[in-house]
Amino acid sequence: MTVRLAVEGLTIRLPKGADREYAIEDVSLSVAAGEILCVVGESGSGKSVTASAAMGLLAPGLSIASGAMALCGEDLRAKSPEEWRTIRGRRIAMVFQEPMTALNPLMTVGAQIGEMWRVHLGLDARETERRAIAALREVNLPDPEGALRAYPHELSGGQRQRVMIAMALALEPEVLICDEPTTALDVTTQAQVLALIKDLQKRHGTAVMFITHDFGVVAEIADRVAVMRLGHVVEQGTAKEVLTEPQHEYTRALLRAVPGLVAPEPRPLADDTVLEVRGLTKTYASRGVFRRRKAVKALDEVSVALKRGATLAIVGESGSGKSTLARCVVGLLGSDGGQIVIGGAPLPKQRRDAARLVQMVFQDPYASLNPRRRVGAQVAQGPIAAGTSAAQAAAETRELFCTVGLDPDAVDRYPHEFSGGQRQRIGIARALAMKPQVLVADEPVSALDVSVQAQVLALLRELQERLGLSILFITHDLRVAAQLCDEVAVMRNGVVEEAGRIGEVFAAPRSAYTRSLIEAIPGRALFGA
Amino acid sequence: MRVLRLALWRLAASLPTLLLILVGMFLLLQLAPGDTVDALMAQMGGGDARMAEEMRRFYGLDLGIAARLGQYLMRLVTLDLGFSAIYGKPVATVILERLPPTLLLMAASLSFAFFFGLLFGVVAARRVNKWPDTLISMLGLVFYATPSFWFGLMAIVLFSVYLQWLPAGGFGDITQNYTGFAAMLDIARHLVLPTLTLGLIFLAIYLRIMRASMLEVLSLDFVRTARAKGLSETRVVAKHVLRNAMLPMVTLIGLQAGTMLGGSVVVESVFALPGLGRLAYESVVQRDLNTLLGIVFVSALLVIAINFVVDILYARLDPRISAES
Amino acid sequence: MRALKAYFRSPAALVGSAILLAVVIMGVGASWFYPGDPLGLAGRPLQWPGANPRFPLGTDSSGRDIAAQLFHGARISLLIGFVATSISVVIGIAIGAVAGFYGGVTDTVLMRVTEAFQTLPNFLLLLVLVAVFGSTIETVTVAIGLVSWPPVARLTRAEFLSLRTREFVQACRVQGLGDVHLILREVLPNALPPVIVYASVVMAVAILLESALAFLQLSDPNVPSWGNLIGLGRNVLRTEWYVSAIPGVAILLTILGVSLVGQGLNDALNPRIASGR
Amino acid sequence: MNGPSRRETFLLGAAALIPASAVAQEAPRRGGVLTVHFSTEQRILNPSLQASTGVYIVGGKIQEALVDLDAEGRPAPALAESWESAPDGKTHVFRLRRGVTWHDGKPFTSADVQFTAMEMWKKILNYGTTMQHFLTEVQTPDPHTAIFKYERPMPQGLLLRGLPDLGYVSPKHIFETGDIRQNPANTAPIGTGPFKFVEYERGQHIIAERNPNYWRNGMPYLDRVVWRVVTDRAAAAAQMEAGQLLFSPYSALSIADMQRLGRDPRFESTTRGNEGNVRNNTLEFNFRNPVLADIRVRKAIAHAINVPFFIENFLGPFAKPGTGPIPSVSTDYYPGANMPQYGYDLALANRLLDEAGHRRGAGGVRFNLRLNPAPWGEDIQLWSTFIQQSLGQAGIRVEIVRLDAAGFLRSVYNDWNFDLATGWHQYRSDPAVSTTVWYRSGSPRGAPWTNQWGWQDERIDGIIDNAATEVDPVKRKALYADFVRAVQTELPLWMPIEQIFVSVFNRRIRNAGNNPRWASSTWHDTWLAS
Repeated sequence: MTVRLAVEGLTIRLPKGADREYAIEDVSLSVAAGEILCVVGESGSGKSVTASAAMGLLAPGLSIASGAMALCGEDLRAKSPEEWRTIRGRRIAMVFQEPMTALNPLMTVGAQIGEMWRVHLGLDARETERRAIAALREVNLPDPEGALRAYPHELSGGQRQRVMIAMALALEPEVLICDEPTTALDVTTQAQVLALIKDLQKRHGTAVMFITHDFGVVAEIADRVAVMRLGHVVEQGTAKEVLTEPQHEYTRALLRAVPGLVAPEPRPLADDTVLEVRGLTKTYASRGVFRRRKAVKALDEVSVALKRGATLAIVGESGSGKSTLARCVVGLLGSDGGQIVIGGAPLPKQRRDAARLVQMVFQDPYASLNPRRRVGAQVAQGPIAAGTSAAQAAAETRELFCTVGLDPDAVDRYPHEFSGGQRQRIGIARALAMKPQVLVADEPVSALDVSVQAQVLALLRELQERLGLSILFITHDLRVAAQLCDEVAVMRNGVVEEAGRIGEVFAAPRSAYTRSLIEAIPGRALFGA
Repeated sequence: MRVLRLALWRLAASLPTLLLILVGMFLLLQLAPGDTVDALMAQMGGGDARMAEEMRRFYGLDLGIAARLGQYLMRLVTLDLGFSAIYGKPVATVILERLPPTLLLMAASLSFAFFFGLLFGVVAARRVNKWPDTLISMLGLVFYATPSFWFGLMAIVLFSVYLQWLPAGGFGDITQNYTGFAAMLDIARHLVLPTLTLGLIFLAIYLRIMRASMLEVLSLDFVRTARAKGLSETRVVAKHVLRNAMLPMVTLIGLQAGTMLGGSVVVESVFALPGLGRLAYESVVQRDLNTLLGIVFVSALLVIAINFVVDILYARLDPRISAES
Repeated sequence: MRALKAYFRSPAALVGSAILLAVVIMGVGASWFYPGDPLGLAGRPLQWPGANPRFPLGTDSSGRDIAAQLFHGARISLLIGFVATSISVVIGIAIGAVAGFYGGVTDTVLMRVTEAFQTLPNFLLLLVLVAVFGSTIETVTVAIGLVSWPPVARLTRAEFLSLRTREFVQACRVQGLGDVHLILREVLPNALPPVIVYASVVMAVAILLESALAFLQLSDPNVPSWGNLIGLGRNVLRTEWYVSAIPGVAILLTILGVSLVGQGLNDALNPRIASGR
Repeated sequence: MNGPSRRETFLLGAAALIPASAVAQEAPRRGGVLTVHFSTEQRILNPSLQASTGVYIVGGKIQEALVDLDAEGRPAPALAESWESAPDGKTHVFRLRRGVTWHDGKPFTSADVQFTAMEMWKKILNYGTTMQHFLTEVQTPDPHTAIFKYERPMPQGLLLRGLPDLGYVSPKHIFETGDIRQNPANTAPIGTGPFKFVEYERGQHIIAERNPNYWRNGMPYLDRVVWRVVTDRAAAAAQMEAGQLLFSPYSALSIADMQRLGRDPRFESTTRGNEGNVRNNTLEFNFRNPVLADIRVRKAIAHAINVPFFIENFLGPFAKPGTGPIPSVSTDYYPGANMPQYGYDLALANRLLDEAGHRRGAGGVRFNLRLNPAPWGEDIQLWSTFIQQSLGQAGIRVEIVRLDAAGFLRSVYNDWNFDLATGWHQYRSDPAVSTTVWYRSGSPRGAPWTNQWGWQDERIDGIIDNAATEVDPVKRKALYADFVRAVQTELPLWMPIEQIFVSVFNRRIRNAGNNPRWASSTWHDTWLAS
């Protein structure tokens, strides 16, 4: 096998004033023809910077301090911008993470793909179109002719990523760099896209450098793996070696943090139901005299029940209605039909009354705290509004900070002084401060790095034990659900597909949809057990 | 068909706004000291009280406010803007006579500001933080800070008084009976300075917006995609960035149509252009209620029309919009 | 603190602050530099700058010292700028906040009103207001404030619309906090930075509007406003053009200063743009 | 081309009209377009309905009056060839010119005069309604005789001096149907004059062309007259210099430009030809303010203002100190300068104010006054600023209240909401037409340019009434001298500056300014040098 892309001792300097001097330091990697190299690491590990450097598209401010890059033996660092232009797209292509924003919204798909042949080969319109259709067909896009005339917003995320892949492979590049290409996709779509990449790579013999943070994905497609941490490659080897016999402690920790799909032993559950959702219906309809939009049923007669002291997972892909359900339960959204009963009584309309019954932990640790107010005040304000004296609320807040594993003195700091995991702990403290009967957690760990995710999950588990919390846990990640929850309800298009004890559902799914979800989990072969 | 429906919808949606403006303006003007007859007396240079009283009766100023407002709105339904006391003609005629210079001036200024704003904005963004950017941004700031009437006056001093290149004012040289192309050329010569004067601040605004918008778009993912495709910078900018970056500018045109119309009051006054802005000023001073309300009506329609055109333009530029409606 | 440091790193902000400071010093120190009535008869009218050492910037067509008017005018321009801006920002924020926060019918009604104000050319409305309520400096200032709030309202509304669905606002709702708390404590502080930046635009526009009014001889003749001076100078433009030119430069510099400060604020409060990429 | 003999006959006549003018030596050139500065847009152009210079500038070329003024300012025949009056002053007979036709071809007759006098002058025309208030009928014994009958004696001098401005005739056949005010001929006038109306583009221009059937044979010389609407003074001056305008009447340019263009050999800035249009800058006191009702305060104010300084430095050569409400150019009624006058004496002013009990308070201020200046005329603005500056020195703080025309008239003449006001008093040939109404009590509220000051003096009212109906010119003059002495003593208002309107001509215009109201006159003998 010939080495296509080789990176030797690459060091990239960050602009002045950054938190460290180098984005990556002494990184050496190589990808050979017909090989997939997975570069894996958590946020800030420098994996994306490495990819950009290999494309010659470093962000302004970043500069290569030392090291070498070669494409099939040609020194890439010596290339002029003009030469780089002929290499990019033609010999090294790239697929980016966000399919929603990576395509020009104002250009048809056909025009964007066609540019590849027009610019690099100077082909005419007809030939370009012929090739574009073929390329779209190759990435299994339904109705390739129609897709050519479509604008990106008319395609789904998975379809757009297919378009991106078709575009990247248009000129049969020697090297394909994929920067987290499936992170933004639903799990079933992700499985399809991964399969597609692997398949195409096999067929074309492309050398693929695949950037990801997800060991599941690594297990799914990698031939070789490089693990990065804070700008350094800490471990490199074949997929099998790294995944099964990790040498570096960091790799081991990361692998440990990947949740398994098998649920722990079921706990005995109380009979008492603390939250009952009965036939809840929510329709998003558009208003306006002339503009008609289709009404979307986000929730269609949804009924679920949460037992006291238990954790109920609501799982499903995007658009399944799980977040709508969560928002209805805490009263942020009104419903169009059905009932929400907490502790035997309907959810009160008054915000202040509902606050004592149900609280919520939000998804985004950065957006869920007001950046301009001290975190302690944000936790204490709920109890104060409910009538607790300021002094007592302050004392309780400090206690809560201890409970969630934060320094009680941190109450006087501002959100930006905390890491993502710490902020999520503050979010949990804020919810607990109201001493609610039900805690709704809406994807509380999905925005976190895997190691932090494990810590937060551990905290939730501990709190659940200690405080006997009843939790409605919304997630798209079945493995996370399996680790934490007692029961599960699988949702799809606003309907509950199936529900039950989580171990039973995951071990023997009754619904085909549940089964497809489980099958789509990347790295199931490795981490399933 | 869809465009027509959109137009009707626009108009229907702006009817309450229009009504609000007209009624508000009508009531506001009732509070003004003095009425049309006072202004007429001033124009005549004298007259006695009996005459004034008769004139008030003649112009219907002896009726109550509610009655007059009712009358006005009733007439408006039949698209009758009424009769101008000061000009002695139907308001519609007066306004129609004054509309062309203003429309020409606005169109010229808008084109000037848009074209050069676009050009300078792109150049500045392409050379961000280098000397062309610094120079252009500086110029933009200075243009923005220049009071338009003052610029007009100084331009007159320089170009009309000292250099004698361009006429100091007016809409055309009527002593020469120009026709056809010569007449157009003559009007164009008269419009050079007013266009610059009115367009300057908008040039500055567009330039700034275009630069910021370019920088914004240049940082977007799809530009990275385009670069990763190996496109030349020129092609990246021309094919991918420009159209996206123009969207905020197009929006701005609609938002600032009213401001521009307001600016033409001053510019027309500086250059003695017989336009709508000047007419507005005169009818405020003359308390010519009908004419003023007519102008308000027409300029509101104009703003609505411009916004409508901008909407269509926007929809043409951005397929996401057309898909939505 | 962080923002302040970022602010003073921007050269635009430094230059702008320096210009504004100079104008402020002119305005505040006007009575000290030029005691006595700046509108009083100082000497023979229309003396060119430099022609008479007593009047370094010459005299206007009413025989008043242009330098004295320039200094006292700084005070007027800044006063009008600040007061009119405050009025329009307060109105704009109030309307924008309520409309953006509550949405629905409230939003529709308020936005119709805003739209009405925006559809009507603001200078036209200003003319009418001044014609109706007179042209004392107070009414002119209030009128300018009254015609320049709609963009502030729109901006505030847009910020509120995007902020009210943010998770931290929802978290407060879930905590049972009232709307007043949500608007004033949670959303407003976060919506404010762009509005503050925009206030510099409003201030520039306010100064320009007053000078345009004065130019049309519709502003208060009892105050030494720069616009008044330009308007007076118009009568002698062809020969004694300096009467108009000098205050025009003063307006230009002041607005330049305000804009630069605004840009500096923007750079400081909106770090995403600041890096320049 | 016309025969030389005919031209020579004209030249003799023209030479008689123009005293001491070298211009008259040249032979008039036919043709050419005279472009005229038109600074205030007019609602109507019919001088039978509206008496104002803005209308005369245009309408005066298209329509004609019964009587005109000759070069010396004496009444001269126009549409009326001759006139005689009964001794009691109640009957005035006008013999009308024969062979005159309207622009639409219809003959001009006494019926037109009768109709215009009764329906327009007496009912609608400003100032006309005052002058013709006691006109009872106009008899028309034949098509060329009009006999005016008055209820009270009408001095012939008053009538003849009034008619050049207030005696324009309109065609009866055009106006007799429908509402006179709404008649389209008001904006597209039809007359008997040397020029025929062509078009009026609002905001742009008015065009009139030569009337080939004009009754003065061979006239006019000009092909066209074009009035360009230029509201901006500076722009107008620029167009004068560029040759786009040839004539700017009635002080429509800025004072600076009028002086500047006067120094340019291409132009002439002059008061010549405007002797019939004199104005005073006024200072009006509101007697409802007790401070101003005190004559010591009024006198102090007058003494505190250095009028000669103001004229010298601000108005230049076109103005002179006024000596009273009847200006010095009014040869028939000017009583001379030996009337009570108020020279600049700041010390005296301060003393008078002290005496009146107005001691200086904080900041040296005795009391505050609001001053409403009329919004027309650059000189009014300068004058009001100068008043503010001057009174400030006497310890009176003046706040200028800036209002537009409608607001000014309403607040001063209707709402009486002012302390001081200043504007123009325009003298129109006879004090009874334009001047005494400023002083006569009993004017209904809301009538502009009348006594709305709250001032009342029965003796002066008596003089005014007697003078208006006094038929004997000598007695009349004496009565007006009494009037001036009285009002200069009591000072209900002050007219300290006398200004003749200024015309700026391009020197290509010949026979310019050859009568006292030239800008308003017919221009039948005006021609353009090449």
